[in-house]
Order: sequence, then structure tokens, then C-alpha cells
Amino acid sequence: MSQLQENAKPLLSVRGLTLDIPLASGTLHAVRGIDFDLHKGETLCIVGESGSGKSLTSLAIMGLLEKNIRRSAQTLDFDGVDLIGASKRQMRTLRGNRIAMIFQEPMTSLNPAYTIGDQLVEALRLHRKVSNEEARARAVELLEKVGITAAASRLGQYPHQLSGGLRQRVVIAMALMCEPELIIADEPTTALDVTIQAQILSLLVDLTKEMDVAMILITHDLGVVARVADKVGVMYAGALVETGPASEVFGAPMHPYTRGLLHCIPQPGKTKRGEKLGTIPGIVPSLIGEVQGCAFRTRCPHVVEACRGEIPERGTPPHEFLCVHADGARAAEGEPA
Amino acid sequence: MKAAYLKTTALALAMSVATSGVALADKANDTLRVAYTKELENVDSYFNSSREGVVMQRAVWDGLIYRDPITNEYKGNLATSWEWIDDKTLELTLREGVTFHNGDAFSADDVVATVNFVAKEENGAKTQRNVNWMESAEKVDDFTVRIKTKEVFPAAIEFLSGPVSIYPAEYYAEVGPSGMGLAPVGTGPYKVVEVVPGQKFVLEKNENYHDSPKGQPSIGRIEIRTIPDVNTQIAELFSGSLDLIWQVPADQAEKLAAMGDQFVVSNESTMRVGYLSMDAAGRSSMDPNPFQDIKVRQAVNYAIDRNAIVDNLLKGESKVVWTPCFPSQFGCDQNVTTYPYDPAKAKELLAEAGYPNGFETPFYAYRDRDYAEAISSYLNAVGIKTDFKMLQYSALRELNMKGDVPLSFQTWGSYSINDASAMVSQFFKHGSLDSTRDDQVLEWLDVADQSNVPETRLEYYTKALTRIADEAYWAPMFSYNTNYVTSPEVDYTPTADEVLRFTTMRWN
Amino acid sequence: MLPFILKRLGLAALVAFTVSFISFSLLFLSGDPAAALAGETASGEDIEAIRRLYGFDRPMLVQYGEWLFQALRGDFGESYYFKLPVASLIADRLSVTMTLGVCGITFALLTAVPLGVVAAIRPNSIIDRIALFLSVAGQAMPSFWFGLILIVLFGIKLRWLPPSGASTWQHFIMPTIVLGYYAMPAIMRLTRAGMLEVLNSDYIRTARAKGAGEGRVLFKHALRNAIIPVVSLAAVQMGFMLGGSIVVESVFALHGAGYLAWESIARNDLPTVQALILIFSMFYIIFTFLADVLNAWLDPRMRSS
Amino acid sequence: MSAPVLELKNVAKTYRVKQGLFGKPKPLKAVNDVSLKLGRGEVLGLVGESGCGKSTLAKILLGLEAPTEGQVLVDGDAIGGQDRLALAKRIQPIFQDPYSSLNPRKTISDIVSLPLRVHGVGDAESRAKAVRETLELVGLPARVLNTYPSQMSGGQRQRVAIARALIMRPEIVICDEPTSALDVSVQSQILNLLNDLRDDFGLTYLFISHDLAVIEHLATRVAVMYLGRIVEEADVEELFATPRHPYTRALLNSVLTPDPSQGVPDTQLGAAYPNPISPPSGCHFHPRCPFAQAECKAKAPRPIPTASGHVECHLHDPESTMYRENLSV
Amino acid sequence: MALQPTIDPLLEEISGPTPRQILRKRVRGHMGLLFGLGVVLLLVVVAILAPVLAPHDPYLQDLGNRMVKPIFMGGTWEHPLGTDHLGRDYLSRLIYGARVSLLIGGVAALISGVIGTAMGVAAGFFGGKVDAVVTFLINVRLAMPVVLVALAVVAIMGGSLQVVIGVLGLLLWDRFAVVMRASTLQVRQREYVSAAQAIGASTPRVILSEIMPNIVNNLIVIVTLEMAHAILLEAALSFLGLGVQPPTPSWGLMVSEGKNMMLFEPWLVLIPGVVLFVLVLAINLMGDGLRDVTAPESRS
Repeated sequence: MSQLQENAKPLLSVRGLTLDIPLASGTLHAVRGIDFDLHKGETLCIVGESGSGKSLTSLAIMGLLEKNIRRSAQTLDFDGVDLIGASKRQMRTLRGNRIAMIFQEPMTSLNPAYTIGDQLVEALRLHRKVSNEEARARAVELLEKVGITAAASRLGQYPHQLSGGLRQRVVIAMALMCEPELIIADEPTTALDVTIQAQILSLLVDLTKEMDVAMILITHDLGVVARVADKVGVMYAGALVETGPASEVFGAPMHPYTRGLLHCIPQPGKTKRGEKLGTIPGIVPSLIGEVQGCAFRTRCPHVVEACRGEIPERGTPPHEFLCVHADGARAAEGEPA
Repeated sequence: MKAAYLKTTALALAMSVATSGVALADKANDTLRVAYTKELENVDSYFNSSREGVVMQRAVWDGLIYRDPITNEYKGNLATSWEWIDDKTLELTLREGVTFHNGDAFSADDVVATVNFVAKEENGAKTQRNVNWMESAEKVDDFTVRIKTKEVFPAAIEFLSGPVSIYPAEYYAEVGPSGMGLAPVGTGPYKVVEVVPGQKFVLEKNENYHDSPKGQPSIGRIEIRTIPDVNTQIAELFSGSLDLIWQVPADQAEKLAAMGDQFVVSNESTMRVGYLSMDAAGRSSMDPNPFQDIKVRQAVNYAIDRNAIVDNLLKGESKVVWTPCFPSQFGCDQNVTTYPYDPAKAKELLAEAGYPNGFETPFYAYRDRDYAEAISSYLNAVGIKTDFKMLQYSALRELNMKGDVPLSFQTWGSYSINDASAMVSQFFKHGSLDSTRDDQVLEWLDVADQSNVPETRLEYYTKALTRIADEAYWAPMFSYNTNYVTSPEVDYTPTADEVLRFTTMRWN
Repeated sequence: MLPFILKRLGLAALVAFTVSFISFSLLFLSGDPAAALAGETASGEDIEAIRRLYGFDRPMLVQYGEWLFQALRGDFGESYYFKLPVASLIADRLSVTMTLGVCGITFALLTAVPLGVVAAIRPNSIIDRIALFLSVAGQAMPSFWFGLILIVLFGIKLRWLPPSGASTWQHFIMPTIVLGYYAMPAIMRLTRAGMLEVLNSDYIRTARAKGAGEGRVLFKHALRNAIIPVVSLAAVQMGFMLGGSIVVESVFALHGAGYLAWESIARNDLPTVQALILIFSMFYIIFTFLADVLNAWLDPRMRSS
Repeated sequence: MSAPVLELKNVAKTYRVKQGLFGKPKPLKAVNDVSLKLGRGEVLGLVGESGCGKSTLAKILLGLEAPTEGQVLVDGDAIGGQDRLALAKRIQPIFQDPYSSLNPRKTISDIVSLPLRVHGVGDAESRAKAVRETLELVGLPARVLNTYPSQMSGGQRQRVAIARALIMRPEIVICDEPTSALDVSVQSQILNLLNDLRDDFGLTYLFISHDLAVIEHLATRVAVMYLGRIVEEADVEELFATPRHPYTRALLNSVLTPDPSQGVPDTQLGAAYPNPISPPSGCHFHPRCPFAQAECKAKAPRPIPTASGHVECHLHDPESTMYRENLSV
Repeated sequence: MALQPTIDPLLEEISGPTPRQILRKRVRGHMGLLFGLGVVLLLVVVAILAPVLAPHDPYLQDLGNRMVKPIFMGGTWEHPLGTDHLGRDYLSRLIYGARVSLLIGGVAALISGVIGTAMGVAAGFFGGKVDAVVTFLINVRLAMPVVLVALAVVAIMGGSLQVVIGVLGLLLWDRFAVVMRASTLQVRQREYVSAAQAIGASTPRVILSEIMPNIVNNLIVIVTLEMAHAILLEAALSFLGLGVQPPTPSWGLMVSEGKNMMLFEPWLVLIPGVVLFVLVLAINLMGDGLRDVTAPESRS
């Protein structure tokens, strides 16, 4: 990541994004004031366990939240467009055109009633005044690009005739039809086999590099994050508890939660076979009602009284984290601060 | 709140009826629109047995003789005169110059062919009773025929002026009953221009109608539609798309009459008699069969308040009847034992018969569910528990013929034949429908039926009727009436024989 | 496609065969057709003769076989009551019933599908509640009662429509509404449920993420998929409606096949009843078959393997 | 290796699958001539892509499906003829989805005690005691007894499922992807628990997973399955140190360790997983194999014994022209 | 190594409401269900207490007092809802009629429920040939025109209460079979069913204790819908004159008896018609409500 890029105006700037879901039993604070920037060509991975609010964050950027979810932010700026204030029409011209999205389930994210070709062509013709033939040509080109052989003949096929891996390639091709500047991929490989996962990920990485597209990749898999991300955001209970360049976050995880997560997974070479794995006791707290202090304190081994109060932002940009302990209690775990 | 809702809805409905005026009848098109309740299976009058069929028959065809429905005087129609030349032979002189609707000229051949066809049982005329008294007919000359009866049959004149109508020989031989049903051809005052089986008939005035005692038709066109639901009929009447409905139930007729001059409601008695038939002969599988006991049969007779039923349910011209025949019929003497309403006595008789707590019996009916229900309620009140079964006519008849009907409410209309034989002889002569099988009654009825001497007939019918009443074989109930409702545009005076006569209808 | 159609047809034929056999056996138990045929004054011998003449004395299976053989050639025998060939009798009446059925299902679809769609787009809105009330009320409203009320209101009070009969298209309006209203609730509910499910599906999110407008999302992407089960249901309802038009036809004095069926039951006119049961079930079978074919065409997953 | 507690001899399961609405049913060999041995206290990790037959194999072991061919032996007894009750005492399952594996209408106490009731063990009181003890064993307090699954988190539910599997004190537990539906922080708890229980009760596990890191951590032996066949089987150390089959190697390659210094690996598995109804000829793996030659297409490889197991690949068959002594690709 | 149970420290906090509590809460918040349930319960009580509540003998006719208007149309308290065409007290007949309608609906739904559920569960559970046979039977049943066949059978056998109930019971099992088959198929794929089988539970045990409790909510919904269906069908049969026979005070029959005077004494039809409508509406609302409140708990 060059210094130049770091200083340039970010493509996407998020400040204080908050998502509230009114429920019968109170307001669910699903996302609680998160900040991040994304520059052109950069890949940001947001990692977190289920219920941490990472998928909602992606939908919030796309403006595709359910009607009952309240969205607010100080800044939600995409290349100068204020996404909060944008009209429906403005959002429509952005979606699929400059911001594309890839969803988790390749089996269900394509419309079963239409051919691959129809759906690819639609993605382009919604935003570009091109003929059907031109659009089909572009579709064939992109299908080949995502590694689908005999692309022209695939256009007439229906989604159900393709395997999961192929469908996800089609979804990626569809996302690329309008040459977007930002791709949001929400767990794009979770539903796939490990072998296919690697293929799809490398495809995504290659294509974003080649086309200089920024990407937000949402996942729960730390392995994926480590291999793909330029920047990492660790999300817990609706807050980004640690952000920073991938190498730093994995090399020197500052937040106790980040470290806890890394200890939980068996790592060949690091974890001894058959040895006890690290655990994070307890479960994610309820986010219904007022959430005070650090949400991780109920599970944190380093909890102190101050965790109930205001949590300071620690670290130095670009590597920052939220913790009352100045070193994120790294020292307490016997690791170099 | 519900009550209020009900009230407003009910009021709205009532008002909707009351405030809606009556559209003008279709007088402008000279078309009278009539509703039938039942589908007519076949317009050929020998192949249907319904009242609607009789109406069609009187309009489309002519009989040899005609009985004036008011004076009961026999007049010549297709025959101009007739004479018994022996006990079993009637010679008739025919009217000349009559043509059928299809242009064929009427002659003795038509009479011979018609009679010889319908009199043969295997040709399957629906109501055999109407025709099976005839042996054959023979031509004397072009305008004279002789009709031979099987037995001595004094009611022949009555039958010839009723159900026996004359068909065009050539045409009938060609098309048969079903062809006649679809495209009827007769000599009558109206010719049929359209038949949609079971649904719709259109009649047109026969401009060349001969000088018949029926009178000349006045209304040019008659459209008859089958509308099964009485409400729908009344609705159509309200909306002005019907001009005449008949067989309107008493309650509705009363309400329509109360609507002032919007409609003309007339009521006439009919020959239909309602009665309870009991399995006195013990043919049914009921065991023990209480109806074999005269005391039980008498109890049934005493249990029912006929007057209350007549006054409240049938109304109009209906009367309590004590005989298995209609009082105006020849030979139908009303001077027989009567059983006035006396539930205490009924209970007493039941106790005497060995049923102090009453008994249970199936109770069948095929029409007038409310009358049957009222009767059953009276029977229940004295301890005769009825298991009510409403069957279709044909199904009940089938059961009847098998003899498996212990107790039933039935009716008989005598085909408007004004002779006691048309009813009492139908049911008490050991036929399959006879549930009494009294040899004495059979003997007397045979004498009466086969005599040409009115006094003898009267005497023996009276004997039979008296015995039937004494033995309480039946519990005769009441005679029926018919309500006719017309728009004020239509001038029509109904007759007591429940036949619509289009020739007597006029526009006001 | 062809093997699918053939297989489906075979199944349909088997169903029709079974239905006809069941109804034949039912009616066979119903009593003596000979007695009904013989008429008023027939004696026991006459009935016996008729029984032999018509072959009623043979075993049921033989009679059924013969009936089936004749029926396959389009000959359903002669009506006991009208003494006319049953086939032509029914053919006369069927047009009314078919017209009514087609109008009824069209009315039901034209009201139920838009209502269902709107209700699904805005669940718990006023329109959703109205639609739900209409459907619940529709299910609870006896059709004879509804018909009578319409007659009073539109036939007598307002005089907008003729109360009964079948001579003009206006005559069909009220029966259509009554019959259609019978099928509407189920179709509306299914459309609503289907739309709700489809609108929550991933591919709708994908379509939105592509930048498709709401109209396009609803009609091109959602409705196409939500309508597939509705097609089947409409076919089933159409079949039910033809069989269920008895009440409506009797209220509105429409001389259709349903009314004929009722009257024929009343008259013990067995050949007619038997033929009508078969024809009504054939209609059901044909409609569901057509719906399956249409579904296979609408749903590519069924079209190809 | 001690005498095998569980042994599969040439087990095969063939389904007849209808292709679409029309077309004749075709045979699908979900499990194709599989032989495996499992010693007491061992953990056999079974890996493979979805649709390779892992779950069918588990169902056969649980007696939920009968094998079309071959035998399953427990302690040397063929279990085909035995009644399911006897089998169920010795083999118990833990399923993948803790949301679907517990009956939502039953309390936890009902669910955990079901095996005891089915087998008619003890009276109500002793059963209640056993349930409490077992729940404690899996780390659940007694107060969950009268709660319902819907009141619990995924991890807690999986503990209930484990308690149910253990209450009969079985010898063998079939774990069918027991942690794949769980978050990583919960997954590690369950893995630790399973490991502890194995030590305490001398359990034998068949551990099905697609996560090779988990397998490596937990298993003592590993079997790699591809299109119904075990293409390689070995002790865990050996398999991870020297994977022989190209497919095994590709699988190991595709493991994403959280190491930001490495990029996304190239598995070189070009084509997609084949349709099991019409498997490729010869070696089923040949269309995706970077080393495939004509022989692979023509001839199915035979099992070749290795140091601690076997492998099915022409590359390792001394009789094959493709054989290379020191294969290190 | 000794086992160290790791008891979840947060368990107490997250213990949510039991399914029963959730159900209770949902029921309390569901107006349609409450209304439906209330009306149905009320009518059940009325039916049971008919002899106590009815002011007159419902069969006692008084031909001199026919079609007395109800109280709100100017009648007297002697007959609060007036009298029918035979002078019988309308309110008493209405009260006794609740028995008939509920009996017809209840027993017909019970018979068809037993048949349909047995078929549907068997088809869903065993699949294969059993499923093929059941599916075929469902098709046959659906292809039979219900009203027509019911009319024909009632015409043949006579319209006693038993016959009507029997015919409806034998004709209305299709929806049970269809829904139970689908539900069973769905539940059968749940892993707890496999778990129970792997534990060694017998097939009847699996069906009764694992499958049935999870499809019983669907069953209850269908029971209510078919009850309503049976009541309406009986009314239609009665309207066509082939339903329950007089003097039984069935509401359908009362509508049918009053319908001839509909244009003049509309209350004769409106009263039983509205009561019938309200009962069927209530049963349907109850069914819809039950479906809503027993919908499977969402995962979160």
C-alpha cells in the first residue's frame, strides 16, 4: 500500500455507521458506530462471528437493508456521493454499476427462472445503453474471464444446470459486468467446498487486482482474511474492535478478542496436535437495549472495572483497536506488546 | 351490536324488496314470459308425467273432447260428436278442415295411429293409467273413428278430454317420441318454435287455430323458462323479466298479494290430495308392524290437526279431505268417518294397541318438506317417533312398489281427471302401490270402475271409501291449491284443475 | 418433454379410470335402475324384463366394462329421464358451465393475484388486512347465500343486472363473482405467501444489488417465480369450480352441467350422473395436467434435467 | 494397531437416482467398495468434498442405511444381521446441525434420556440421575433439564447432542461435521470437549469433516474420500507429512492457514466436482488431476499399500508406466 | 486426565422463554386467534348447555304462531329471535343447531383427519411405493367432484346425520393427506429423526414421538379448516335439499328452510346465515391464528 494512496481521498468513507432494529422487546443495536476507509483497488476484509453485524454493514452500504432497519452515519460517502442522502434513483444507478455485490449462496442468488445469459445481460443493460448482442458479447468475455469454458454455450443454461462453484463464478462475472469500482462480497466462499473456495478466492483476488477494483470481503474465516486482505476489520457485537493492515493484525493482534479468535483455530505448525485449543467462553451478549462499555467484557479474561465505561481508541493508524488496556493486555498473555 | 347489524341488514333487504317497483311486462313485444320450476323431460305429452307437461299438452295439442273447466260440460274439440255404440265402443265424428302445425291435414288416420300407438304398453307411454284403458281405435271413414276400451270404462269421455291428445300420424311415425319432444307438432292453439330440452320453450300463436272450445289464442308469443328456485322466480318477477309464475308457495303468495296492485295473486284449488299412507298390509320389513293394527292407524288419524295445517300452511282454497280422492271428483262422497284432532285419544288408542310409549317408524316424503315436517311433529307429540326421510319421487316410488314404506306422506293429483277412479282405484286395487290390500275394497272398486251406470258407481265408490275411512287405511289430509302471480298487465283467471291455459290469457 | 407428457397422461388416465370405477360402484349400490326405468304402472315382471333388456342382471364388473368401453367411444348411454343420448345432453349444458368456470377462474385470478402481490409487498398494511379479511370472509361465506344477496342487491334493488338466466353476458356477471369468490381466497393466500417467500429470496436481493428498479424486481424477477404454484392451484380450483358450480347454477337458474347433475341425482338418472362424475373428474385431471405442462414450461428446473 | 473395534469390508451403497422428471433411474455409487479398520481409541478423520459419500458412509455405520454390498463389523461381529438396538448401544451419532438434530418439541431432559428409554435402561429415577451426570460431563448445568433446544445457543445444543450420544456409554461415536455449523470460538470448545471425552472414556471416533486443520488436530488416522472411494488412507502424521495422492495434496494445499504472508494457494483442481451419476472413466479423479495421462482415463487404479495405509493412484503403482520411485511433485 | 467441565457462565442470562411461553405470548397478541377461539369456545359451551339455555323445546311446533318476527323487528320476548315456518322458537333451534353444526364439523374433521393423517404420514415417512400409492389416491380423491359425489351418496343413503357426517368424513381427507405428507417429508429429514433411529428407536416410536409432535401444529390447522369446510358443505347439501333431514335444527337446514321467504322475511335466512358465517369465520380465524402462532421458532 503506497503512501500516496493512503493520503488520497478514499473511495468509500464510513464514519459512525449505526444500524438499529426496532423489536418488540427493545431496539437491537446491530451495528454501533463503525468507521473505516477504503481506497481504490484496496481489499478490506471484515471478519467476525455470526451476529456481529458484518453482513448488515455490507447491506447498509448498498442501501439494501430491510425497511424496518434504521440506518444512520456521520459519513457514508462513496466517491463524493452521500449514500445516506442519496435518492432511490441515485442508489439504483450506483448499485450494480459502480458498486456490485456478491452474496454467500451461489445456489440461490441466481434467479431460477432465467438463463445465465439473460441475467448477465440484464446486469449490463440496466446501466448501459448497449444492444443485446453487445451485452451478450460482454457476458461471454467475462464468463471466460472467470474461468468458465465454452462460455457462449453457457449463456443459454439455467442456474440449476450449473454446479455451485460455476454459479459463484457466474455471480462474480455478473458483478463485473459494469466494471464497478467497488465489490462487496458477503461470505462468497462459505457455501463452497474447500477446493473450490481456494479457486474462487484466487479468482476474486486476481480480478480485483487486474481491474483495480476495491473490495470489501465479509467472512468469518480468519484463513481467508489472512490470505486475501490488504486491510482487516475485526468486528464484534456491532463494533469494529480492531482495524489495520493484515500483516499487523495477524502479526500482532492487539484486541483480546482478535487473539482469542486466533487461538481457537488449530494452526498446523503452531498448535500441537491433540492439544487443547484456546477458547472464548460464553457467547455474544444481547445487543437489545443500551450497550455500555466494552461488549467483549463478559468473555474477556482481562476484564476490569473500567471495561464498563467509555472505551478509548488505542494504537496508531492504520492499526487501531478499542480496549481499556493500552496494549490490549498483550503483555498479560505473555506476548510482546 | 350483532342484533343491530341484523336489524339493519334485514331492514335493508326488506326495503329493497318493498321499494323496488315493478317493471312493465313485455307487453310491447307481445311476449308472455312464464317460469317453470321443474325441468320437463320430454314435451311429448305421453312421455312426461308432470304438471308442466300437461300445460304444454293443452297448448300444443288438442284432445277429441274438451271439458269446460268451469261448467264441467263436455264439448267437442277434434271430435264434434260422440256416442257409445256398445259398452266398450265409442264412436266419434271428427272435425273437418283442421290442420297440424306442419301443414298436415287432420283426419281419422291420425286418431287411429295415435291411439293404437299409445295404448300399446310396450311403446312405453309414461302414464299408462291415462291410456291403457283403450284397446284400439279403428277408422270408419275419414272423419269417423271408433275407440274400443278393454273393459267397461265410463270415465273414457273424461280421459279423452284430458290426457289423450291427437298426434299427426305421419310425422309421429317418422320422428317418434324423442323427435316429437324436440320439435312438437300438434293442432293446438300454440305451436312450438323452440325447444331447449329442460330449459326453455318458446310458443307462438297458431294463426290457423280451428274453432275450438278452448277459444282463440290472444297473446302472440309465450316464453317458458325453467327457473328452479322460487326466490329467483320472484326476483325475476320483481325485475320485470317474468310475467307469470305459478305454484308459488302460500307464504310468498300472501306477501306478494300484500304488496298491493303491483301483482295480481290468484288462488285456485287443485285436485291434488295429500295423504298419509300406512303399511296396513304389513308388506314392509318392519317387525312388529304397528300399522297392521287398526287402532294405531286410527291413532295416526287422530294425532294430526289437519285444520291447523290447512289454515296456517296451505291456506287459500285448500280443504281438509277425509277420502282418498278429491271431493269434486265423481263418486268421491265426503260422508265418511272423520277423525278430528284429538291427541289424547290418539295416545289412548296407541296404549290400547300395546304401544303406551309409542314406537319408532321411518317416515318418508318426497315433496312439501314443511308439511311433512309439521305432520311428523304431530306424530312425535303422541309418541310416534318418526325417522324422517326425504326422498326423490322416483326413489320413493321404487320403495313403495317394493312395499318397503311403513309410513309416508304422499300426494296425488289425479291428472286433473274429475273422477274418483283416478285416485282411489289407483291405490286400492292390489297394485304394487297398494299398501292395504283389502279384498272387499278391491271387489267394490271393480264394480264401480266397470259400471256404466252412474248410480251403481256412486254406490260402490261410497262403499269402498267408507270402508277405507273406517279401517283408517290412510290418513287423508288436505287438498292442495295453487297460487298464480301475474303482473298487472296480464289478465288471467286460473281454473281449479291446475292447468295454465294460455288461450284464456289476455293483455290488460 | 414428450416422455414427461406421456407419463403424465398415463397417470391421468389411470386416475380417471379409478374415479369412474369408484363412481360406478357407488351408483351401482344405489338401487334398482330397472324399477326407475320401468315407470309408474310397471309390474314386477315388467321390471324384470327391463332388467334383462338393459343387462342390469349381469355382474357389476361386466356392466362396468361395457360402460367403460362405450364411454371411451364417447357413448354414455341414454338418459333415463330425457330419453336422449347422455353425451349430447351434457354437451348442450357444458358450454354454460365452462363459460362460468372460465369466467370464474379469470375473475378469481384477476382479483386474487394483484391483491396477493400488493399484500405481500406491504405485509400488515391496510391493503394486506383488507385482502386477508376478504379471503377469510370468502371462505366463510356460503355461496348460495352470497348469490341470493347479490340477486337482491343488483338484480332487484339496483336493477343493474338480470337476476337469472344465461342469455347475455350480463347474466354471467353475478354467477361469475359468486363462483370466482369461492376460489379467490386460496389463490390470494398462495400468491401472497409465494411473493413473500420469493421477495425474501437471495436472487431478489441479487436483482436489487444489480440496480434493478422495484417494478422490475417485482414483476420480472419475483412474480415469475411466485406464480408457478399459483398456476397449479388455479387449475385445481378450476376443476373444483366446475364440480362445485351446482349451487351457483341452481341459484342463478343457469342450465349448466352442474345443475343437470343435481337434477339427475334427484331423478335417479344414473347414466347422466355417472357420465357427469366422469366428465367433471376428467376436467380436473385435464386442468391439472395442463397446469403441470405450463409449470414445466414456466419453471426451467422442471423443463430439463 | 490393536484389534479393530470397527471394520468395514468392501462396503458399497448404490442408489437409484431419477434424472429429472423423465429418464430412467441411474445407479449412483455413493459408497464404492470401501474397506476401513478402526482401532479402539483411534480417531479416523474422513475428508472429502461434498457429495463424495462421507455422510452415506456415516449412515451405513449408524444402521440408517443398509449397505448394498459388503459388511460392517463391530468387534469382529458382522452387524448386518444384528438388530438395530444392539448396534445402537455401541455406535452413537453426533450430527452436523445442532439446530436440526434436537427435537424442538422435547425438553433437554427428554432428549438426553431418549436412548435410555428406548433401550429400557433403569427406572425414571436412575435415568434422571444418568441424564444429570451426563449433562455435567459435557459442561451443562442441571438447570437446563427442563428447557427446550430453542432456548439454547448452537454450542450448548451441540453439547446436548454429545450428551445424548454418550449417555449409553457407546464404544464408537460417529461425528458428522460436528462443528461446521458453529462459530470458531464455539468450535474450539466442542473440539476440546470431544478430545477430553475420548481420553476419559476410551471412545473411538469416526470424525467426518471438510476442515483439514481440524482433522489434523484431532485425528490419529485420516481417510480421503473421492467419489465414493477411499483414495488414500494413512496415519495422520504420515498423511500430512507426505501426501501421496494428487487429490490429497490438492486438499492440503487448499487449507487456508491464517498467515498473511501467503497468498491464495493454487489447488490446480481445474474442473468442478464431477457428477457422481456419470463418474469419469478409469481413475475418477483424472479430469482434475494435473498428472493425468492416458492410463488414468483408461484404467482404475488399484490400492497400493503404503507405510501406514494405502493409496489408489497410478503414480504409486510400481506396475504402472507412470510409477515414479521418489515422487515429489 | 481428569475432565474439567466448562460450564457456560452466561447460560443463565441467555435462557430465553420456553416454547410454551412464546406460544402464550403470541396467542395473547393475536387478535384473530383470540376472536376465533373465543367464539368457538362460546358456541361449544352453548352447544353443551343447550337444554339449559334454550327457552323452548326446539321441536315444539305451533302452527298458529308461524314466522313471528324477532325482538329487534318488533317481536316479543316470548320468542326473542322469532319463530320459524312451523312456529318453532328460532332461538332454541339456533342453540340446538350449534350442536349439530359442531358435531358435523367436529366428527367429519375427525374421521377425515384420521384417514388423511395416517395416509399422509405413512407416505411421507416410508416414501417409495407407499408414497406412490398414497399420492395416487390423493389424485383420485381430488379428481372426484366432492359436492356431486356427496349429493349422490346422500341421495342414495338418505340424509341422516350419520350419513352426512360419514360422507363428509370420507371425502375431506385429501388436505390432511397432502399437508401431513409434506410436513412429514420435511420433518423426516431433520437430524433428530435420524438420531432417534440411530439410537435404536422403533418406527412407531419415531413416528409418534419424534415426527408427530412436530407436525401436530399443521394438523390442528387443517382440522380447523376442514371443520369449517364440512360445516359449509353440510349447509350447501342442506340448501340443495340433500343434507341433514328435518326436524333436526341444523343451521344449514334453517337457512334452507328460511330461504324461500328470503325476499320477505329476510331475518329467517339472515339469523342462521350470520351465525353460520360467524362460526365458520371464527373457526377459520382460529386456524389461521394457530398457523401463525405455531409457526416454527426462528433460529435467532
